Amino acid sequence: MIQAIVFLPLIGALIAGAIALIGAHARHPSGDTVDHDGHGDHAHGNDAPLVVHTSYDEDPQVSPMGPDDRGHHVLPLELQAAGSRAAEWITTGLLMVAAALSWLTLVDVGFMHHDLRVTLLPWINSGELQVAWTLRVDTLTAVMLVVVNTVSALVHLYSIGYMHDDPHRPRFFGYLSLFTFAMLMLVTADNLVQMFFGWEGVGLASYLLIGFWYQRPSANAAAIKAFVVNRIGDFGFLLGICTVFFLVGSTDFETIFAAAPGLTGRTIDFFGLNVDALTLACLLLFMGAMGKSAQFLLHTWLPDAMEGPTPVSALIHAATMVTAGVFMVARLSPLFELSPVAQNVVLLFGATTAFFAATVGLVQNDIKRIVAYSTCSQLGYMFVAMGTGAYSVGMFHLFTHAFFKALLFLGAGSVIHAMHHEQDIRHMGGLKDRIPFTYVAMVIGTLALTGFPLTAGYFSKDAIIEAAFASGHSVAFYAFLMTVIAAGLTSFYSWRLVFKTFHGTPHDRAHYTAAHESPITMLIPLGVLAAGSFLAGFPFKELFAGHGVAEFFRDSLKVNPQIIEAMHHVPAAVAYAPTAMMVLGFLVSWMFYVSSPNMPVELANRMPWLYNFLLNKWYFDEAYDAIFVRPAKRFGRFLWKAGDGAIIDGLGPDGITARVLDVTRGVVRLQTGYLYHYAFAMLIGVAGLITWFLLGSGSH
Amino acid sequence: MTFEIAGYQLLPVLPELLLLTGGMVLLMIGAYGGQRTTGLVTVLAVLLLGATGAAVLMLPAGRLETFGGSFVLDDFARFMKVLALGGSAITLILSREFLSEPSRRIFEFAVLVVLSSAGMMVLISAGDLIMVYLGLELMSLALYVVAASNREDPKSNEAGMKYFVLGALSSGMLLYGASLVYGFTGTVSFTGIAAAAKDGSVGLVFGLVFLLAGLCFKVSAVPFHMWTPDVYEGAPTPVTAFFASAPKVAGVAVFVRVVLTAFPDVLQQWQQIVVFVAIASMALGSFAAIGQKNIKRLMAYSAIAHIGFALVGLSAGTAEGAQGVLVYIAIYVVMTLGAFSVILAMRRNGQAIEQISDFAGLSRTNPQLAFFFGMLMFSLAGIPPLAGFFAKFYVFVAAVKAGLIALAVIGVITSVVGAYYYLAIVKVMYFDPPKTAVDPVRFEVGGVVAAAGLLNLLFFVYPAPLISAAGVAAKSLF
Amino acid sequence: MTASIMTWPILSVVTFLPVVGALAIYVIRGSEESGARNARWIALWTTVITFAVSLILVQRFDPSSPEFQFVEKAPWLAAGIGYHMGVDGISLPLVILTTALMPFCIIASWKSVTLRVREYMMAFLILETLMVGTFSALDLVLFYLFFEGSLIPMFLIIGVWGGPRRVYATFKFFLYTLLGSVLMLLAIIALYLQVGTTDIPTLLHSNLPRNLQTWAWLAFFASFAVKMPMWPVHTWLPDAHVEAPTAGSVVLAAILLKMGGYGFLRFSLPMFPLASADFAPLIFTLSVIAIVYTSLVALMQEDIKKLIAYSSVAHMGFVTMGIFAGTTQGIAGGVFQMVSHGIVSGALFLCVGVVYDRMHTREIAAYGGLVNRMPLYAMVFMVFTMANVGLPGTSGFIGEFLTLLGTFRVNIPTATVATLGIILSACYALWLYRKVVFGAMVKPSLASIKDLTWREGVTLAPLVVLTILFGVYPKPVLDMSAASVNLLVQNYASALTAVKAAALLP
Amino acid sequence: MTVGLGHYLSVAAILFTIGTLGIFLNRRNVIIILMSIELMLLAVNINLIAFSTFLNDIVGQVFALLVLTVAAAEAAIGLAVLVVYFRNRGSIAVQDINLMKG
Amino acid sequence: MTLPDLFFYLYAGVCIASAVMVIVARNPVHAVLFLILVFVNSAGLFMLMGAEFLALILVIVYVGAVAVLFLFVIMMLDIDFKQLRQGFLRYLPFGLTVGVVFLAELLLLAGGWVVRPSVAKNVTAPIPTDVGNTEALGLVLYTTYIHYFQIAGVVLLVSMIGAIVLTMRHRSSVKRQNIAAQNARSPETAIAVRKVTSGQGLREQDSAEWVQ
Repeated sequence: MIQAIVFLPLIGALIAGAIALIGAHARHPSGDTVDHDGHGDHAHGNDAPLVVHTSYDEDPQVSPMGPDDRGHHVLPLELQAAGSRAAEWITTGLLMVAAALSWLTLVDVGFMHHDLRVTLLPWINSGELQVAWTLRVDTLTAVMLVVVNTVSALVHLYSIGYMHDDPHRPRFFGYLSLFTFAMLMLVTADNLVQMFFGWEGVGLASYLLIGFWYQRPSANAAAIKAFVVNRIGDFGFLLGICTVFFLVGSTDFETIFAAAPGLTGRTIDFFGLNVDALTLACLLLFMGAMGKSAQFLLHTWLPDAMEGPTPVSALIHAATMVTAGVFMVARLSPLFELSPVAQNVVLLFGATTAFFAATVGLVQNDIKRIVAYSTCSQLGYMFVAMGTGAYSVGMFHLFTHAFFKALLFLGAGSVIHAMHHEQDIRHMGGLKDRIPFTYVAMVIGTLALTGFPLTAGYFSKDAIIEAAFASGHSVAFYAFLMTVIAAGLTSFYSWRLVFKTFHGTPHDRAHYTAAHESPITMLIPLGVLAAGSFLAGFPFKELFAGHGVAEFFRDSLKVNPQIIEAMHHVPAAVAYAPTAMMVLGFLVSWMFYVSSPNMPVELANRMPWLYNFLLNKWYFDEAYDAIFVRPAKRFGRFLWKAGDGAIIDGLGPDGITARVLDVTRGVVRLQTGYLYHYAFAMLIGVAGLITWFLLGSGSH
Repeated sequence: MTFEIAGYQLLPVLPELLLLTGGMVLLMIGAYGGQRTTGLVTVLAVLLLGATGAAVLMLPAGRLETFGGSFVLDDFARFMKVLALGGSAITLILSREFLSEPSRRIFEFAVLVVLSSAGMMVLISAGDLIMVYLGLELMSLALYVVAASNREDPKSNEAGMKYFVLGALSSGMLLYGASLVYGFTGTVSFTGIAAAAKDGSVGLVFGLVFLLAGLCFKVSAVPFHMWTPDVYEGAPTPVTAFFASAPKVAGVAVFVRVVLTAFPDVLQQWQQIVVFVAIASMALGSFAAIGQKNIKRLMAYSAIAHIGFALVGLSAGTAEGAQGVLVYIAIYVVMTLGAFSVILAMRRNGQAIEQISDFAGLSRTNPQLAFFFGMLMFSLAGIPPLAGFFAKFYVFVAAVKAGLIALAVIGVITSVVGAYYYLAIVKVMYFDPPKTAVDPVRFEVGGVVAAAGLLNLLFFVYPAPLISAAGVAAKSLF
Repeated sequence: MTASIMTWPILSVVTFLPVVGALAIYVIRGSEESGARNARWIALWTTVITFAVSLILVQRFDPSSPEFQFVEKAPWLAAGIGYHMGVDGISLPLVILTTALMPFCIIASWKSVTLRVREYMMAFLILETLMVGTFSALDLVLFYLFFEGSLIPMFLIIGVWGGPRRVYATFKFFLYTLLGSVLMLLAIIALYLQVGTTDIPTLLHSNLPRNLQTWAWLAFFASFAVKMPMWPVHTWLPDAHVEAPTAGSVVLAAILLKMGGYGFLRFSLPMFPLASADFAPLIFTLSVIAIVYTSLVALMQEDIKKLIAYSSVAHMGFVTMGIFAGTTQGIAGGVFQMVSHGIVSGALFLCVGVVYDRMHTREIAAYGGLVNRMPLYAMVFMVFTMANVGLPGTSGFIGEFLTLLGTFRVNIPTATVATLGIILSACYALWLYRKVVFGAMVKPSLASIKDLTWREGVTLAPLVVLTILFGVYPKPVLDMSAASVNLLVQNYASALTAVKAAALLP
Repeated sequence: MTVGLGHYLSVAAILFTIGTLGIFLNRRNVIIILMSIELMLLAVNINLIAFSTFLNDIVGQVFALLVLTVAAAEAAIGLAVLVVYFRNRGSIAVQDINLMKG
Repeated sequence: MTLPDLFFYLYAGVCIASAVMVIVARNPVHAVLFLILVFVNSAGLFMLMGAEFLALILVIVYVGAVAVLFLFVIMMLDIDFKQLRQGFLRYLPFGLTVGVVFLAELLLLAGGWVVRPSVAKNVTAPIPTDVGNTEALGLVLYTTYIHYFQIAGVVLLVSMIGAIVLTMRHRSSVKRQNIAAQNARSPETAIAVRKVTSGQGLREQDSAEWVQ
């Protein structure tokens, strides 16, 4: 069954990919058919609009980022890929099956305790390094399987509607399924290397999907940025694997976890520093998690990733991939548990991210970016849970968040769809009448996100805040403060989004009147996820954050009953703090955007530095550009021109050649052609030799 | 039948007698038959040289001596004689075209080459200083003449003039050295000198320096090399080919024999000289060749550099070293004859062409020629698997074994510098756009090109005969 | 015993078969056109047959034995210098890599080389012999013969069929590598005089004095470092690559560079273990500099081939680092990385060749939006770009990962800095891909560019398959080399411990 | 001071040096160079005869005799070359012998 | 100082002085004359050392033949001596310095030369005391050293051939006697009858035929 779950998406991806390739190849003749028969003319017929279109893309000033979500809508002549429909339904169908099987697996594993490890193939065998392709199914995995496959299946379905006029649908669905496969490999990994495979695999899929509209420079830039920033995280991940292998001699989880307790207190010489070995390993691994989960400092790629089609944002950049970091910490919880320092670092970063992303989210205007920052912030919450040792709680938030955040994104997509690819909320308004279904879905999602009681988010988020408080030490208290404040901010910007989009008066009349409710394939996922945003909370509360944790998760992650216990005994003030903040946020938002819409403008005018600081995302992009990107380029150019060109070649081959030629010129001048010079040379030769011997230097 | 004169066995000098007698017969044929016999005399001279070579090989094995030890026929002499005779014969074959022009029909050319070869044989077998001098002069006088033999060409005259003056100067030095050695040891025979010269006192060392200066001139080692480029350029091309092959063999032979058999106990002294000369030759030859535009001149500098490499082997002063020198010179002769036959083959509209730039695009106009020349160039540069590599390999083995590491390092580095100009020729032939086609290659020249090219190309397949022959020859000196 | 399996000198056949093909091309004449056609077909068949025969090697190879197999011996140059051939787990993958890539090189030149086709094909066939010979020679002099001999055909290939600055590039290539290897020749001589033979198996078992080890190591290093090429003697490589014809670049990147790595594995590490241990920090330093430095330089390149060439230098940095880590993973990773890089960089150069044949420029700025007209090409290029980046699931990952893992156990700072390479490689590779393939089809010159032809597809498809296959299932290569690598590691370790013990002994 | 071997050798050395100097200091006339060569060979002969006398060995004189013979032959060749050269170039100035260099 | 010593200094002094004059004389004819002086004085030195035969040979062959040959060539070549006078002094200092050092080293060696006692036993052919110098030479030259003699003969042969090859010219303008052709002439071939058109005279080609 697990093989089916994992490999059905791969099969779908391959089929869709094949369809895409065959279709594309059919439309673009190969060099074999260079003759200009009818086919060639047809090809030229294709080219004309292409050129027209791209002159528009060439100029970044003209090319507006905001209004156009679709790279291809100006290409009326671009044909739909043949077999699009087949590709859509095959991939979606396979994903549905996989999703259904995943739920069965969750029941099977979570409740029936049928943990499973299936070894498929040997992979890397070298000396003591023995890595195999193995599928590991325990509760943690099963939860992830459910999340991944469910959301993925829904997104597939949604995309059928959302992408219906895109000419490259087979490719899109291929990418989606490929991503799902990689994600499944990640969550079913039984060793660090295979996890890394999935880790990078989802990175690849993310790269491909962000850059799906490859004609848009901004999409390409965002795709590369996502990949590279993730790679920075992977730098840590890879070194973490190395460290673990160095310490344990294996990358298998079981072996690592078994050996880990014996490693406490061991140190490693790391660049001259004596570092606690486990701390080092955990921190390096956490660096990977930071990259993937867009934590503070490595978060910059996530908002830019919104260049991808909206379903992608929902699937990858909200529900699944970005939570891989959280999953990884949970998976490695037996390790993190042994390193309090690492735990505190996790806590610190999680809390900071939660706060930081929430502040930035306050002022953004792009509907998807707001949701993206909110994702970032929520991921911070999850890490806070991980840092406190309440791993299952973090997983709970992951679980619930998948539903409501996917819902929000898909809802946003629906809005965008309705608005003909308008993404700026300042141009929206009053849409609740035009697209009521979407409105309802968005409100449900917002409620869940802000932690409205009884929604899924309420349970998981409050649990995290309680866990932070219950941990008791200073870092945890910082985390508590941050998360509470962030809860208020979350509420504010979430409602701001809803109000500006659906309430008030339309700002763009043309779009407004043309707005229409999305097709059924898009609405079904919205409905399902809306339901999930309620149902994922309460029924699972005990399993994730209550007394059923140990029973449910067993060995799949480290369960700390004392922290779960302590959570339930926090003061009432603490327990109600997030809810209070949520209400506060809602009220302020209402005041700002419904009752007196002038206030935010005034506020922004009063404190322009703060506004700009937030609007520009704390100037992280600019800082990175100035600190890393441009110096690296300058340095690269310097190394190329000065290092390779002037120094190495100048002193090396070219310089030596020049010197040789100088010597040659000198030597050739000696050969004057005059007899007496030749005779003189001979005399000097003899005289020199006899002088050498006479002075005794030669004869000893 | 006893075969002797004044109590001396004549058997060991049979080849020389054959050659001299034959040479005189040829002279008679030419004198009576006039210049139209030039072709015939040349062919006969080739046959004569071949027969002499065969005679050398057919003599009884082992070390033969006569004339009271002043004539020695050992394996070393056999090896070198065959090589020198081969070089002379090939040169004559190559010069047929040169001699076929009406104005240049001089049958004496062949006779002079034969007599010069006789001088070389004497030189190679010399067992005392007088024989060295006589052999050297017999060889050189003929060379001076053939260098100037293209009487209408001012360059040829100048070449003859320069060669003669400097050659005479070098003979003077050699003689002065010989006289000092004679005065120091009281004898001119190598065995006697070896017995007397047990230490490197000043008188002997002075004599050695002058003696070696004279010998260095003959092999064109720096700083006694100055004649080489001008003479190579000025002399008619077949003559240059001759200069580059047979006399070099004889020069190296006598060099090796003198230092190894006459001065084995003053190795320390002559080793310094040879090391200095070797380094200077390798360096100057390699550097100066880069600046050349005339192919013959370039080959002259290349010859200087190659002698430097050969002397690296000699400087070891061991049997391995001698073997290295022998292997080197044998392979070098093949390479250089091949190269010169290509140069001879390069004619455009009947005009010989000598500028390197004239080789442009030869690979298009005459691929075979270009291929062989290219391979010869790579071989001269010492790139494996071509024969030139093995030549270098053996001398460096000897040098390293003798502890002359620095010399070996300098040697290999200069060989890289040297590779540059060989590559430059390949570049001209293969990379540059072609000029108009060259004339068809004459049969015999083409044959020599192919033979030398194949020998050079396929040497690595079965190197044992040459290597072992050189080994045996080298051992006979010790 | 291995000798009994052998009824015919299979290794020599593999080695010299291409020369027979070259001779056939030489002998068979015809008009300009038919001669060219014959040359192409003969070359293709020769390489294919050679590959087929080399597969017999794989089939008969006993991966559990670390010894040399298919050994052939014959007297040759002198006592102690013989004709001695054989392969073990380290050389066999490289032999197969060579024979496997050659048909692709021939096919890649099918249409793009129209000038002096016969000579071109002959040069390639002779080059194949020399390359296979290099990897299977078991005598130092014989090795040197093949090693150096390969310069000649490569010199001609770059010089005759190369780009506008070919003369500079090919001279630089030739003289640079020659300078490195003549020093090695001296070291070979020194070894010969010390041990009395140049037989590699014998030398491997002779404990050389430390002093000699040091000098010989340095001399061998001079040769292999240039060939590899390691920083700072790498500058010939970008120039040579840029100017070489497509197939020339493929051979250069895929096989010729591996000679350096092979040399380190075959000679430096096992013959001079003490010197290797002494100099390992040097190698580590140079390797990480190579990885970071050349990656940064690659980032700024304007020429596709130059960028890939610089990335090759960086990847070779992983190989040297892994080899001199002296651990099982490091060395196995080094071997694997060589094979993988052979496939991937070869394929990348083939990809460049595809567009070069159409547009006759290698400037990155001249391209853009190829995906619009060349979807298949874009897909293939993407696979190799990702393999170049070292994405898990492609063969590029396995090598990098193993070398890092192996090095980390020995030297953590080195491994850490080297890991920066995975970030930088992503930067330049994706940047290249974006500039060339992605984007809109703006440039009018590209408007009628065609997708892969059937022939190009056939060339690239097997490489795509291999790249992914070895990424997912690298076992064949790893197993093939495992026994030999283990033996190498054991000997290396025991040599070092022996010295340590002796040092402690007072 | 009685005249001994050293004196003769010194005369020879001086003559030899003069001969050598004559070759490279003279820029005017090739014939002078030929004469200088004769001086050098004469010096050698004095050396040989001196050694022969003082060693009481006839070989030195035989050597000298042969040197004389060969030197004469050499002179003949030298003059022949000179004549040919002059015919072609109309000059025997040493500085004019400079067609080839480099 | 004995008389032979006196003569030594005389001969040596004149010899060296003349040698210097040979290389510095402006006029080559003078140089040859000084060369003759050198030869004659050297012959004196030879005499002093007891090599009478060689002394005589030197006078007869060198003065009588070689030096005269030089003179002959100088006379034959029509050389403009005025042109040959420049450029002597430019490199003189450096050249002289090297020359002086060279000479000093040689003198250092030669002046202090002593025959080593061990050398005597090396001597191969002691000078016979019972016969004259000429006979003594003759005794060995045609027996023990016959090979040298023969080779010297070949050397002379080569120089002869060489001199002829280089200098003998077959100029087409020079008319040579062909005895065989003369003897083969018959009246038929010697006389040709031509019909000469009156008033036109003998045409050129007709006369050309005659000349042949």
